[in-house]
Amino acid sequence: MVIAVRRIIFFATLFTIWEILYRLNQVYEVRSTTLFPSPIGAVEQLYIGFFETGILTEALSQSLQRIAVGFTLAVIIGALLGIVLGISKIADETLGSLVIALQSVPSIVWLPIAFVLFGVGNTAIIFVVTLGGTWAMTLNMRMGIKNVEPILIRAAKTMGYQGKELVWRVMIPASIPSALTGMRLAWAFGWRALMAAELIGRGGLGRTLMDARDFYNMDLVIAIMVIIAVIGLIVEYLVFNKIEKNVLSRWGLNDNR
Amino acid sequence: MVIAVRRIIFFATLFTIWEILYRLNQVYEVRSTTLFPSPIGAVEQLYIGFFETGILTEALSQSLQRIAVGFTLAVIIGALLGIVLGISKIADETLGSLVIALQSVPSIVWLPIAFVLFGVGNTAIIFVVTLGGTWAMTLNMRMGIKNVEPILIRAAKTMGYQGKELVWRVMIPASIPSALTGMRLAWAFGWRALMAAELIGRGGLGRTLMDARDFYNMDLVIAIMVIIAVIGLIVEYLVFNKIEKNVLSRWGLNDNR
Amino acid sequence: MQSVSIKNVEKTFSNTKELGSFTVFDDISLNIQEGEFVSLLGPSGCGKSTLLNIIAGLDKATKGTIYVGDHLVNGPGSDRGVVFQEAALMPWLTVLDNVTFALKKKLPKQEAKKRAEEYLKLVHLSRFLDSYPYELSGGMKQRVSIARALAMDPDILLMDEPFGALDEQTRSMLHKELHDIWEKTQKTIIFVTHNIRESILLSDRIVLMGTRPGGIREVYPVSLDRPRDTSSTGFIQLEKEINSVLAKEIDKVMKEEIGDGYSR
Amino acid sequence: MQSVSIKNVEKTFSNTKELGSFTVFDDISLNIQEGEFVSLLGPSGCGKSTLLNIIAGLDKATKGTIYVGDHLVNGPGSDRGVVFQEAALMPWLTVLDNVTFALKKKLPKQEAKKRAEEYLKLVHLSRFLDSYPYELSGGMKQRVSIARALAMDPDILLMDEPFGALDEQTRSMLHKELHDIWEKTQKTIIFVTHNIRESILLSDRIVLMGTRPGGIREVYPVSLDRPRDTSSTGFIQLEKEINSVLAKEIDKVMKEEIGDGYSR
Amino acid sequence: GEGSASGEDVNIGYFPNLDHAAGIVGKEKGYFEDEMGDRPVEFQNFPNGNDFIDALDGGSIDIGYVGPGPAINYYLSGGEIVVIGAAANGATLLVSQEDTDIHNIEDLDGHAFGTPGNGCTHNVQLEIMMKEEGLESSRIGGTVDHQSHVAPASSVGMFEQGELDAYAAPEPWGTLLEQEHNANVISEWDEVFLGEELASVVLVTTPEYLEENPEEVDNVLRAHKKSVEFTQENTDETLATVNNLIYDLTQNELPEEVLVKAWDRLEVTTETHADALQDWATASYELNFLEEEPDLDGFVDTSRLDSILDEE
Ligand SMILES: Nc1ncnc2c1ncn2[C@@H]1O[C@H](COP(=O)(O)OP(=O)(O)OP(=O)(O)O)[C@@H](O)[C@H]1O
Ligand SMILES: Nc1ncnc2c1ncn2[C@@H]1O[C@H](COP(=O)(O)OP(=O)(O)OP(=O)(O)O)[C@@H](O)[C@H]1O
Ligand SMILES: [Mg+2]
Ligand SMILES: [Mg+2]
Repeated sequence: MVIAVRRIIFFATLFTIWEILYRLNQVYEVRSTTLFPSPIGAVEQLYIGFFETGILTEALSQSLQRIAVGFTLAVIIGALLGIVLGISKIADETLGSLVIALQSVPSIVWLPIAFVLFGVGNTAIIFVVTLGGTWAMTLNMRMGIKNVEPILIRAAKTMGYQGKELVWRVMIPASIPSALTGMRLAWAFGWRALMAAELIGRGGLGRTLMDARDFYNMDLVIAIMVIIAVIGLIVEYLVFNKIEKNVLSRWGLNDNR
Repeated sequence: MVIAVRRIIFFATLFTIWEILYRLNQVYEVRSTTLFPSPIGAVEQLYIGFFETGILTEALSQSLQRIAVGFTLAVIIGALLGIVLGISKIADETLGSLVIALQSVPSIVWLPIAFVLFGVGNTAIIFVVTLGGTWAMTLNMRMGIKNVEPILIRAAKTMGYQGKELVWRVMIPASIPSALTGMRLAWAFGWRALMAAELIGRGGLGRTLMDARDFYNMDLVIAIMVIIAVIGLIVEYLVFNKIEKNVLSRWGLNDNR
Repeated sequence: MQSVSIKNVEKTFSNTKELGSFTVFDDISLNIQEGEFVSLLGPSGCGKSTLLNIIAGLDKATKGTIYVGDHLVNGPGSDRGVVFQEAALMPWLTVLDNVTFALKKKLPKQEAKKRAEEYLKLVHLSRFLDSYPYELSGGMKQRVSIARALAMDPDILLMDEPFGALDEQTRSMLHKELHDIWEKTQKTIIFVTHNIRESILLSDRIVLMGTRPGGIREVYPVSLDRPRDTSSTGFIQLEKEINSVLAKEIDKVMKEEIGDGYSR
Repeated sequence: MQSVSIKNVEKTFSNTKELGSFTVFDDISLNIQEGEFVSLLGPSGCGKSTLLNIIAGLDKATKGTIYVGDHLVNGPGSDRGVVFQEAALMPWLTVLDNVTFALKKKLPKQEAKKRAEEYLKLVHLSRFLDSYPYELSGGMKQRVSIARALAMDPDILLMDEPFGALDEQTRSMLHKELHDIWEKTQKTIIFVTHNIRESILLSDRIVLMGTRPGGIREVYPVSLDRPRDTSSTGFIQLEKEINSVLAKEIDKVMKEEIGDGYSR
Repeated sequence: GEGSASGEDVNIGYFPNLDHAAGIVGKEKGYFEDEMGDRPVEFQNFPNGNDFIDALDGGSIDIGYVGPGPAINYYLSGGEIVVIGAAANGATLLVSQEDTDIHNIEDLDGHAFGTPGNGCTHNVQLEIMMKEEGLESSRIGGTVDHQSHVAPASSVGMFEQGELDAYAAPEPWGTLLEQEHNANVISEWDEVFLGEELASVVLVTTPEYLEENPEEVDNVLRAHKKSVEFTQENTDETLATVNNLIYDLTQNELPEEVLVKAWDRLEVTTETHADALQDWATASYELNFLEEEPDLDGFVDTSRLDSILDEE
C-alpha cells in the first residue's frame, strides 16, 4: 500500500510539473508550441482513442498480439542462445561473434531483410520484434550461466546431473536474476522494434504513432507512449517484479544496501 | 590463434552460403531480386564508399563521434541510475517505475521530444543515443548491485566502508559481470538509436543508410551493416572481451561448463 | 580498549514464511569487560553468529541494546573487527589486496602493504600474496580472513569459529599468536567456537548458549593460570562440566526431533 | 561396493599467473579397499581437497590415473557421493528440496521425499525442512550437506571436513551414525579431516599428507578395536605419533615463511 | 493470406494525404468496390514511399498510389513497376523560414535546406533550380547545406525553432508552413521545375500484375477516373473526406483554410506527362543522384487508362 501511494504521488507530481511547463511554454513560447505536448491533452486523446474513435483500441489489440508472440519467441530463442554461448567455448567464439556483430544492427535494417524473407506482413513484423528482443536476453542469459557458482555445478555433477538436466536444474535456476533482467530488456526492446516495424503500414500502435507525428498530434504521440508505459508497468508488476521478489527473498538478497 | 582461425572459417562460411543463396535467387527468383542483397556487392560498396566517393569515410567518422559520446554518457548515467535503484528501495519504487515505463519508448518517439528540448542537431542525436543505451545499463547495473553477496558488503562495513566508498569499492567491483553485459547492450542499443536518430539528415551512417534505401541500393545497406558489425567486433575484442576474460579468470569462473 | 555490554537483547526473524516468525533468543544480557577474552559455546543453530553480528552492528536486535564503551551500537564500525564464519574475501582482490583493503581506511598505502604482508606471514601465506581467493584452499581462505582482522587492529575482535578449518598444528600456533596479541594490546575478544578445549585454553570466561528456546545457559569463569595446560586437572574438570551441560542441550534437541514433541 | 586405486597422480595448476605453474603434489599412489574407511590428514593447503576432487572426477589429474573398481575415472558420477568443504547448497531450493534434488535421479518423488526427511531428522533439522539456505547457520548448512550425501547412498563417500563446523556433541553423535551406516552398508569412505582424534576414531587407515612438496608422508593402519576408546593407550599413542609428524610438517612451512629460505 | 497478392483480393495502397485525394475519395465512396463487382478490395495506407515499394515488391499490394520519385528510383534499380496513370500533378512548394532573408533560389547560398527524402521528387526539383542559379548542394560539394530526411512533420518544428532555413515541401505542408508559421514562399508550385506538369502522385502496379489481371487493372482505372472527376467537381466534400481520414488515423485535423489553399497548389487529374517524368529523371541524373543516364522507356504505360478515358 505504501509503495502504491508513493508511486502515485511520484507520477502525479511529474504529471503536474509537465502540465505547468506546457502552460508556461504556451505563454512564453520558449520551445515550439506545436510540438510541445500537454499531459492533459494526452489524457483527452486517450479517451477519444479508446471510447470515441476506437483507433487506439484496435491498434493496441494488434500491437499486443505481435509483442506477445515476438517477446515469447525472443525470450525462448535468446535464452537458448545464451545458454549455448555460456556453456560452449567454441559456440561463444564463433556464433558469439555473430551475435555481437548482429546486435547493433538496427530494426530499420532488419525490416527490408524481413520483407525479403517473409513478405510484408505480420510474420515480418514479428521477426523484427523477435530480433529486437533476442540479443538482450541472449547476453544476459550468457552472463548468468557464466556466473553460476562453480561449486553448485560441481555438486550437481556428483549427484548424477549432466548435460540438459544440469542446465535445466542448476544453471537456469542459478541464472534467474540475470535472465530476469534479460526478459525486462527483451520486453523493452521488443516494443521499440515493434514501433519501428509497424510503420510499414499494417496497423498497430507504431503506425498510429507515426501518423500522429506526421500530422502534429503530439498529444496522441504522448498518449501512445503512455499506453506503452502503462502496459510495461502492468507486466512489470504482475510478472517481473513478482518473480524478482520471490527469487531475491529466497536467495536472501532482499536487504542488500 | 586457433580462436581467430575458427572465427574466420565461421564467417567465411556464412559469406559463401549467403552469396550462393543470392545467386540462386537471381536465377530462380524465389524472392525479390531487387531487394535481395549480395555480400560481394556489399564488399564492392564498401570499397567504393571508402576509397572512391569517400561518403562512408565521412559518415563513419561522424557516427563514431556521436556513438562515442552517447555510449559514454549512457554507461555513466545508466550505471549511476542502476546503483541508485539497486541501493535505495524508495528510488526503486518510484524512479524505478519511471525507468521501466520509459525504457519501452522507442527512439522515434524520443526524437521529436529531443528536437523540442535541444533543437535539431548533434545534441538531440546524442540525447537519443544516450537514451537508447541507458536503460540496458541501468537494469543490468541494478541487478548486479542487488546480487552482490551480502556477506561481502557486511565484511566491508565492519572495515569502516560505508556510503559512496562501499558502493565504489565493493558493490561496483562485485557487479562487474553484470555491468559488462549492460555495457555490451548499451553499445548495441546506442547504435540502433543512432541509426534512427541520424535519419533526420544531419549526416552519419544512419543518413547514408536511409539514402541507400531510397535508391534501393541494398548492397550499400548491407555494407553499412557490416561496418557497424565490424566496429562492434573490434570494440568487443579490444574492450569488453578483455575485461570479461580478466574478471572471469580472477573470479575463477573460467571453466563453467 | 572498550567494554561491551549486552542488555536484554532479543532477535526474531520475521521474514521466514515457513516458521512464521522465528525467535533465536529472547533475553540475552552480558557484560564484557575491557580487555576480557570471552568465548561463546553452544550447539549449532543456537544463535552464536547472530549475537556476534548484532554486536558487530550488522544485524539489528529486535529488542534490547548493545553498548560498546559508552556508545550505543547502531551500525558497524571499524572499532569492532570481525572474522566471519565464512571467509568473506573479495573475489576480485588478491590475498594481499584483501588484507590491505581493510587497512586503507586507516593507514597510508605503503604502510598498509607492509602490515598486510607481516600478518600474512604470520598465517604462513607469504607465498600466496598474489593469489586470488578461488585459488586458495578452505583453510588458506580462513587464514587470510584472520590475518585481515588482526591487521586491522580493532579495539574489539569478534571471531566466529576462526580456526574451524585449520589443522591442529596451525591452530595451536595461532592460539599462541592470538594470545600474545591479546596480552600485548589488551583487546576485548569475543570468540565463537565449537571446541571446548580451545575455549578453556584461551578465555577468561566461557558463555554457554542453548537452543529451543535460545539463550545463555551458563557462564563459566576460567581461573586457571596461563599458559594453560590441557592436561591439568582443573582443565579436564572444566572440560567435563561444560561437556555434560552441552550434551544435555543436544539431548533435548534430539528428543524433540525423534520423539513426539514435534510432528509435521 | 567399490575399491579406489590412485596411481601416480600429479596435480599442477598452470593458470596461476603469480606462481607460474603450481604443483600441489606430484606422485600420489594409494589403494583403498572395498569397504575401507580411510582418513586424509595434513596441513592446510597440502592438497586434500584437490585429491578428493580428482577422485570425485571433478578435477582432472595432470598425470596418473584413478580407478573405481575396474572403471577409469574420467568424470563425476553418482556412485561417488561428495560432502564438500563448503556446504554447496542450491540457494533456490529449500532444505528438503536440496536433499531430494540429489535423490530425484534415483528414486520416485514420494520415496525421495520420505528418505530426505529421514536423513534430515538424523541431522536434527526436521524443523527447518522448508527453510532456505540463507536462513541457516553455518553448522546447519553443513548438516544439510551431510544428510544429502548420506541419503544418496553412494558406493563411495568422499567427505571433505564434513564435521568441521559442528559442536562436539553433534559431531560425536554423527560419528556414531556414520560408523553405523558404514558398518551396515560397507561403503568405501574417504574422509578428510583436521581432527586427529576423529580420524583415529573412525578409520581403518590414516593417510598423512605433507606440503612443499606435496605428497603422502605416512600411512598409519589403525588396528584398534571398535568402538574405540579415546583414552586407551593405543589411541593416545597413535595420536601423539601423528601429531609429532604433522608438527614437523608445519615447522618446515614455518621455517620457510620466517627464515631465509624464501624471499620476495 | 497476408503478404501475398494471390487469390481473390485486390490490394490497393495509398497515402493519407491531400494529393492522394483521388484514391481516398474512391475508397470512401466505394467506387473501387462498385467497379470490382464481387471481388473484394483491400486498402492499405502507407507513411512513405519506401514502405509502399517494399509492399509492392513483396506482393502485399497489387496496385496503388505513390509519388513518382520512389517509383522511378525503384524502376531504375531494376524493380518491376509500371505507371498506369497519373493521380495528381504539382503540389511542390519551396518555402523558407520567416526570419531568413531567403526569397529567391539564389538566396539559399550558405544556408540549409531540407527535403523529405534524399533524391525525392521535391529534392530534385529544388536542386535543379539551384543548379540553374549556379548553386550546389553540400551533398556534391556545394555551398548549400542539405538535410535529406526532414519529414514534413519535423519541418514545422524546425521552422518554429529556426533550425532549418528552407524546405522543399509537399502539399499541404508547404501551405501549412506558409499560413501557420509565416514561411516565405520562394517558389510557387507552378513555378518550380516542371511545375504543373510533374506528377505528384501516380498510379502504379507491377508489369506481372498488369499482364495477368488486365480486367482488375481496368476496373481500378475506371474507379480512379470516377474519383478524379468527383474531386474535380466537389472540392468541399473532397477536402472533408481527406480531413476525416486524417482524423480517423490521428485524431487530429488540418486547419480547413490550409487545405483549401493547398488544394489550389495541386491538380487532381488523370493527365499523365510521361516526358515530365523522363525530364525529372534526367535532372536527377544531372544532380548525381543517379549513376547512369536514366531511360524510362517502358516505365509509363497509360494505354489502358487512355482507352478507358476514350470510352465515353
Ligand atoms: N536470515 C535468517 N532468517 C531466518 N532465520 C535465520 C536467519 N539467519 C539465521 N537464522 C536462524 O537463526 C538461528 C541461529 O543462527 P546462527 O547462525 O546464529 O547459529 P550459530 O549459533 O552460529 O550456529 P552454528 O554453530 O551452526 O554456526 C538458526 O536457527 C537459523 O536458522
Ligand atoms: N584453482 C586453483 N588454482 C591454483 N591453485 C589452486 C587452485 N585450487 C587449489 N589450489 C592450490 O592447491 C593447493 C591445495 O589446495 P586444497 O584445497 O587441496 O588444500 P587442502 O589440503 O584441502 O587444504 P585445507 O585443509 O585448507 O582445505 C593450495 O595451495 C591451493 O593454493
Ligand atoms: Mg555460526
Ligand atoms: Mg580443503
